[in-house]
Amino acid sequence: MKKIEAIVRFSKFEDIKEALEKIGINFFTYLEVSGHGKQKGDTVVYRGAIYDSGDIPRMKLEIIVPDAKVDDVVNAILTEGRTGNIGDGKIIVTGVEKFIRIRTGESGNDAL
Amino acid sequence: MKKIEAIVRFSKFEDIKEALEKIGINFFTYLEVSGHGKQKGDTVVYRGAIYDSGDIPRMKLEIIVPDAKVDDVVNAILTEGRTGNIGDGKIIVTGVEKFIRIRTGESGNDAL
Amino acid sequence: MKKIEAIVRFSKFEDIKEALEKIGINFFTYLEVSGHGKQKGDTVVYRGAIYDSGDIPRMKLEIIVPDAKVDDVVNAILTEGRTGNIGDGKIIVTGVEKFIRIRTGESGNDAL
Amino acid sequence: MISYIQSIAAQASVDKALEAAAAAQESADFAQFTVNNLWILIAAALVFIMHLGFSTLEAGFVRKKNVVNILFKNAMIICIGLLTYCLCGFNLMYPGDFNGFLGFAGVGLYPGPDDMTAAYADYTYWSDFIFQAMFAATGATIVSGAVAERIKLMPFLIFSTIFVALSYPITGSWKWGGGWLDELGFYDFAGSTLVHSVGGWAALAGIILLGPRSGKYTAKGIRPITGHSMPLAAIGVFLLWFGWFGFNGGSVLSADPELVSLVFTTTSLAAAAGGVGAFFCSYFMTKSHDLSMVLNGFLGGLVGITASADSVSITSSIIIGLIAGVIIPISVTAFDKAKLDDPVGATSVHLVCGIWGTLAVGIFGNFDEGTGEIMDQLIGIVSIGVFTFVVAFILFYILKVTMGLRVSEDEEERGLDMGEHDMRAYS
Amino acid sequence: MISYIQSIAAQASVDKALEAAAAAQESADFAQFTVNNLWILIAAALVFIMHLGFSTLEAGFVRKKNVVNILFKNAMIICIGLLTYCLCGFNLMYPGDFNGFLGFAGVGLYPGPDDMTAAYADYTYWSDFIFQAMFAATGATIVSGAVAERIKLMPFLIFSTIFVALSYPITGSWKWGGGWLDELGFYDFAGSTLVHSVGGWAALAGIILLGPRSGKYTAKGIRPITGHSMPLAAIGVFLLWFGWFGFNGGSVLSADPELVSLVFTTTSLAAAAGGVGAFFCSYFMTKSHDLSMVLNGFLGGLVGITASADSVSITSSIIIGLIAGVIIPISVTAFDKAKLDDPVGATSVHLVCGIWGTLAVGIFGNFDEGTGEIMDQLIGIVSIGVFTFVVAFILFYILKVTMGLRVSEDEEERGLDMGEHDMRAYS
Amino acid sequence: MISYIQSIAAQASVDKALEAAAAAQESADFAQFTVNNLWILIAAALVFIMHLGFSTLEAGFVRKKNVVNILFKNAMIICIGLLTYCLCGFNLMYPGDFNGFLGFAGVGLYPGPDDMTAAYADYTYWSDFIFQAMFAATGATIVSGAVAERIKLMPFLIFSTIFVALSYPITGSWKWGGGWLDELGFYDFAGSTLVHSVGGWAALAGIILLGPRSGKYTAKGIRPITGHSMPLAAIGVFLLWFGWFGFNGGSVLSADPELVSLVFTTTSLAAAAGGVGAFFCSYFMTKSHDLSMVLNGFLGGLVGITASADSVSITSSIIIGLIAGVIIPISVTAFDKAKLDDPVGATSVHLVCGIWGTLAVGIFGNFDEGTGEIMDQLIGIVSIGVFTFVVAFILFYILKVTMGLRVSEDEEERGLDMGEHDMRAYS
Ligand SMILES: Nc1ncnc2c1ncn2[C@@H]1O[C@H](COP(=O)(O)OP(=O)(O)O)[C@@H](O)[C@H]1O
Ligand SMILES: Nc1ncnc2c1ncn2[C@@H]1O[C@H](COP(=O)(O)OP(=O)(O)O)[C@@H](O)[C@H]1O
Ligand SMILES: Nc1ncnc2c1ncn2[C@@H]1O[C@H](COP(=O)(O)OP(=O)(O)O)[C@@H](O)[C@H]1O
Repeated sequence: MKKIEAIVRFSKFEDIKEALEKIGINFFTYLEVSGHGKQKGDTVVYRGAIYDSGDIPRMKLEIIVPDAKVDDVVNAILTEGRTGNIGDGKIIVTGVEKFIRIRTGESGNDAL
Repeated sequence: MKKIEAIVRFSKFEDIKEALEKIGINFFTYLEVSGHGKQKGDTVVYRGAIYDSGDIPRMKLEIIVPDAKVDDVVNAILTEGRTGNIGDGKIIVTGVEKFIRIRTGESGNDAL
Repeated sequence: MKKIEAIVRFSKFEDIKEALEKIGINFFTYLEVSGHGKQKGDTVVYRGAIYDSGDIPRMKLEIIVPDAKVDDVVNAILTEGRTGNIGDGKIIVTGVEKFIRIRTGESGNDAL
Repeated sequence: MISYIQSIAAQASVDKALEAAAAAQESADFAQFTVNNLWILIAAALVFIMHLGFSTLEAGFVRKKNVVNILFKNAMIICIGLLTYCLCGFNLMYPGDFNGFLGFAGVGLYPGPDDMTAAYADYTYWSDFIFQAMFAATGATIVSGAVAERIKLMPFLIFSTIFVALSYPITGSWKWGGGWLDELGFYDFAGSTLVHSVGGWAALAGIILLGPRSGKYTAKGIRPITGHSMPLAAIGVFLLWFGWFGFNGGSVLSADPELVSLVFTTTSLAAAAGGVGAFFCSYFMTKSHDLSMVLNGFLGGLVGITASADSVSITSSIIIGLIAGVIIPISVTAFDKAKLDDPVGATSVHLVCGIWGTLAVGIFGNFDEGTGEIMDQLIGIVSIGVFTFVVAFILFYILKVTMGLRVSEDEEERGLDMGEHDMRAYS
Repeated sequence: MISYIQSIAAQASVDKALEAAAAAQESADFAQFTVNNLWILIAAALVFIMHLGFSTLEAGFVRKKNVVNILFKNAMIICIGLLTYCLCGFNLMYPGDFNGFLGFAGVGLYPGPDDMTAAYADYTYWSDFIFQAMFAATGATIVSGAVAERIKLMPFLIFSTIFVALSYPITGSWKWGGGWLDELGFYDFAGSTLVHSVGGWAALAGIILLGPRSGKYTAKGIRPITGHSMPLAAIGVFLLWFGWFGFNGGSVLSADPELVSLVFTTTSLAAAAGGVGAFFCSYFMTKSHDLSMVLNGFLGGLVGITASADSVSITSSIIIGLIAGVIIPISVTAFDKAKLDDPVGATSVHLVCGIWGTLAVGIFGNFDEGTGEIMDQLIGIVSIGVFTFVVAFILFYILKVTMGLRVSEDEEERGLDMGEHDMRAYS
Repeated sequence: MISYIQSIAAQASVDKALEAAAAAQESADFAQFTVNNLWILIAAALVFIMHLGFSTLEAGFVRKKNVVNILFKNAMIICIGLLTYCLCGFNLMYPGDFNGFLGFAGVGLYPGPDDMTAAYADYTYWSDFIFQAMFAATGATIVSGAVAERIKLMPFLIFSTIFVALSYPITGSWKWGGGWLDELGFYDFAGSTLVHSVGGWAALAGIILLGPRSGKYTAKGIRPITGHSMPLAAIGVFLLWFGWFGFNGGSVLSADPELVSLVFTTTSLAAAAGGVGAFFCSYFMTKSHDLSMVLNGFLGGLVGITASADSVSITSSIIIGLIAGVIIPISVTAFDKAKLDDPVGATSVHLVCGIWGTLAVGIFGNFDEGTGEIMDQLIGIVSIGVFTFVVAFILFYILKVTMGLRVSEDEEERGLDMGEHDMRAYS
């Protein structure tokens, strides 16, 4: 059981969602985050002052999948999330020790 | 030391908070996330167009606990977070390598 | 490859950002979260009713770094994020199994 | 002979002078009519903006997930209010000569040939209609806040339509239409009872039949459900105050300098005093500076002065407002203790302060005997209250057993925005 | 002798009486002038508030990342509108005697000695200017919503300047300036065509040349891009309705009791009917209670009645509004099918309902022969439409090939707030 | 004999004609009085809405965590303003005959028998009071923005009470009360100095004694602390402009067609020019299109024209506004360099542009010798400035050493909403 976190462009979110559905990933959690990146160091102006804050809103997906599905999911995100320009984002895979469905108490793959 | 992430219903958040306090979990972090789920595929309507976006706001809790407390916390969430209807959410347990209190620099269980 | 999560004060965020830049950490992700803490149990008042909700908005940073950089990052946050008063926050370090740049598909340290 | 001719010439000049004076008089009267009429129209526009006030106030006091729903209800209510008032409300409320209890001057609007002149009133028939129509819709708007976050959309719209089309104009006719309460000597200047309590009673009926929002009154006590946006709520309250200049000021029914300026002054001072009253009372109760209470305190003061804004002294207006302000936190807490869940405090503001304001006429009003006496005020409050509550209760009850009043628990949790509108307020 | 003296005395008194009557007449006339003038000024203030209405409506209907940009554009447009109208617009639109197609009374504002009295009109020269100037800016504001979320700031501002300074006043002069359309018998009371369609045509030209927002029309179909704040949008629509009392009511150009009160009534009823029409039509189309449609339905009704608010019956006004409301969801969907991407629905509201309203004059208007006949209305619609569309298209086209009209894809994704303003709307 | 009788009859008719003419004159005068009075009342309502403008502007420019606090302060200020002005402010500011420096007509409001007629003025006593009372509260509101995000609630409310009750009316009496500055020839039409600079000076005193918000001026330089909502700020500015029609237009103190329409025109053009000036100047300084600057530029233009709106030409009004707009970005930056931290720019807008506007009277004003000369303007600016600054400084200082002015660092970080109100603005 793995947790896949993907930080992606807003504009690619819908496409990724559809791609995931195609490979049978119907459930996941997502949230808005901010991406800090130096090269993107835009200036921000506010009431006459210029300052540096090149921070871009991004979408973060968190998807728990059985080990066997990790590559599919990663590939789906890589394919649909890519524009080729700097700022396409990252995928992070970490291990999950337990995964439980609150409704039933089932755990592991049964909880998916 | 484990990290417990729980994605729960908004309406159950207060109850879970109290249940956690009862078992001595006084600190945790939480945030609003969106849950994507296909079966919940509500339609959304905007300016005459119907589209599919069955995404529900949910609360995510992140709790760092010593290994010994994991079961208590999981049970508390299972008990208080359950309605029995689809959509009660999930619990995810992952390993933590280091946990440090910024104020003192203490780490591990001392940082709790 | 490690994932460092730091829950810090809003007021320290800028300083930490700069400190991270100094040690070569130019990219990370951050988001607003709420910190629940019992001792901070402020009362909240709304339309004549008093209730308990000592929850404070905090900033959470998520930074993926090579193993060798972990200590530098932790130290930078410890130094810049500290006020010495209760509520300075926590640092959590967990293991990352895979880290991939969506743009190129590179993974591991190359993706940084 | 010369003098004869002269005197004929003089007579002709005199006639000219008389004619010129008459013409000048007519011009002056028309100027007066124009300014009176203009004020009623401007007042109508100000009452209109109260609907935006209600919309944002109520939107601010509900949770994020029910914002589209509350805006939708308010948008439809203004449509319902104007159109039904055009269809039948106006002629039910102002039936002309009638038995004092129920009269109806017919479907639609048919102004007579003189109804656009001063022969009709200090304003034209259309001004009369549009000003009154804007009033009518406010009654239903009051209900919408109180039943927010759990009522089904369609039954609410049906209720509002019938309520505004029939119930509000009938009780209105008792006083403003020249009916039995008017003859009795009951006084309600701009509608503490006729508009605000009426809305409040209907709200109360709705609250009782609907029950509280899930999660509000739990085994572990009362859990406040905080509104999602204080700035929206504050915008709403300031706009309501702004609109109240038209609501009360326009109720003078002319631009009479003395009366309109007195009404502006009493209205403002009562609102300010209401804010102060709520500030101190709520601080005393919770040891906190509760913005939601101060905002409701303004509204309490405004509702309180509405019945007597043209007939009390400055000092009285401050006392009336102050007491209304003090009432607000006490009333809100009392309703909560009684497990009557009102997300925006509409019952406290409009019902309780509406009753207070109507009584205040009997205490502070500068009237000759026979008008605004406290017993008559009580009779007015009770008769209109009983009628409205019963009608609203029956209406809501019929809707409850037929269509169902309340959304499903699941929909309540997800929010009415997704449930009823498939739409989110923010994205 | 006595009678002779008497008659002289009488004559003197008569003269005094005549003088007194004349003085009274003058006072009465001045009072009438004052109230008429005051209404035009208040109406100007109400039209001003429409700019806040447009700003919040458009801000609510765009995404979070483009909010500063849309507010900035609206803020600059009001500057541009007022200043260019002062510089040349007013004198282009009201050139006095002219050939009916194009006239210009000179740069700047130079009121004559009598232009502050009733000799000028029912209002002063300054009142005339400021009321008309507030109108002028609305034309450009309509465009700003339609081209939102992708147009570059500077070309937009340049376009708006030229459009408001030249194109709007020229077509305006054809009718309101007493030009050829006026002589033809074309009727457009407060500007369904002269203001709203004109803005709509320019918007259409912009939309065509800009192309849709990226991600709107994909291989997989139309993807709605939801506005970020329904409360902002609702605030905008209610403020627009509020301002419309000045827009239509002020277009009576006096405080005439009958006409202004009729206009208030028809305007309100048409707006309400528009809401109802959009409610049912959109429910029929999507089986949902679509707030964004009801809000646009109000505006549709308002735009629809604008051409005829002073000259139709109550029933007609309801029908006009209802049809406008029904048009809205159909039109919005049709534009989307044609891949013309209009984030706020400005083309449906202002262009389509503007055309409908202008035609409605021919169907419902109470006119003598020779005014507002349907053929003349069509000629007006087409001539002004063609002129405006061509001018706007050429202008936008020149800007496109010189400066470029559209922000880069990267900027579009990051949002124009960061791209053009280095600023975020919320933090 | 016949002619004798005839001439008696004629005399009777003449008397009738004279009477009729006198009656017509009276009617005309009353119509004129009614319209004048109505305008003052409507203007009062417009000035009231400025409080909503200030509230949302300031709320938009602070951080999320201090929004309830700023709304609360603004809500209380309007209460304080109205009630203290009723208690003593009005009679301090308009003491009747007095020594020119300080006079007091007594506690409370006691209109005489004729004070509701034209014998009092072009408006009634109540109109006078309510219009002036709405003005009074604006002074304190200006302070609230400048000291936002760090001042303790109670000391601020105490300060505001004393400031509005005593300091503002005293300096006001010097000019508008007919005091020594008035006799000198100092001219300040609607209060560039008497209202805006006065608020600005008090704000400056507060800023100095409070110190900057923590984190603003760091060892690493100035860190902008961005406001949390640009739409709220924009709503505020547009509402302020809207309200300014009443602020300046009502200051004509009658509905005089020429003057009111001139004031509307100069006010609008100055605001627009202020926006343009700030646009170019801030673009020049930061190479960016800074919405916050353009919004403040509007306000700068409005404050700038306030002293002279009735007495300058159109061209002058544009120049005055333009310069005010250019001043804004320069002044904001200068204050920041001086480490005077003003979250909303109140000192730049109200103090600096208030001074500029008052001077502009001396440069552009169309006056006879002896009125509005630049030296007199300077005397007015300095005397009122010194008095107000000293009073405000002492007041704030006493509060600082007794109750403490500033919230704890911990509270500042958590936000005043939780600290002072136990409430969040959004949830
Ligand atoms: N080391 C990191 N830790 C956490 N998040 C990161 C890290 N590097 C990048 N990100 C996130 O990924 C986003 C896109 O990465 P970026 O480096 O800008 O583009 P690219 O991957 O195309 O080079 C960033 O905005 C940030 O949110
Ligand atoms: N595989 C997953 N990865 C991440 N989040 C998930 C996953 N499955 C479910 N969730 C989250 O849990 C929420 C509830 O899950 P759902 O499957 O709808 O209910 P239930 O667990 O009762 O079947 C979802 O809205 C989503 O946020
Ligand atoms: N066990 C925990 N799990 C998750 N988050 C925690 C935990 N303990 C503290 N936090 C987060 O860290 C923040 C600061 O911690 P707190 O205990 O208040 O201060 P300190 O570390 O100075 O004692 C909390 O508001 C919360 O967001």
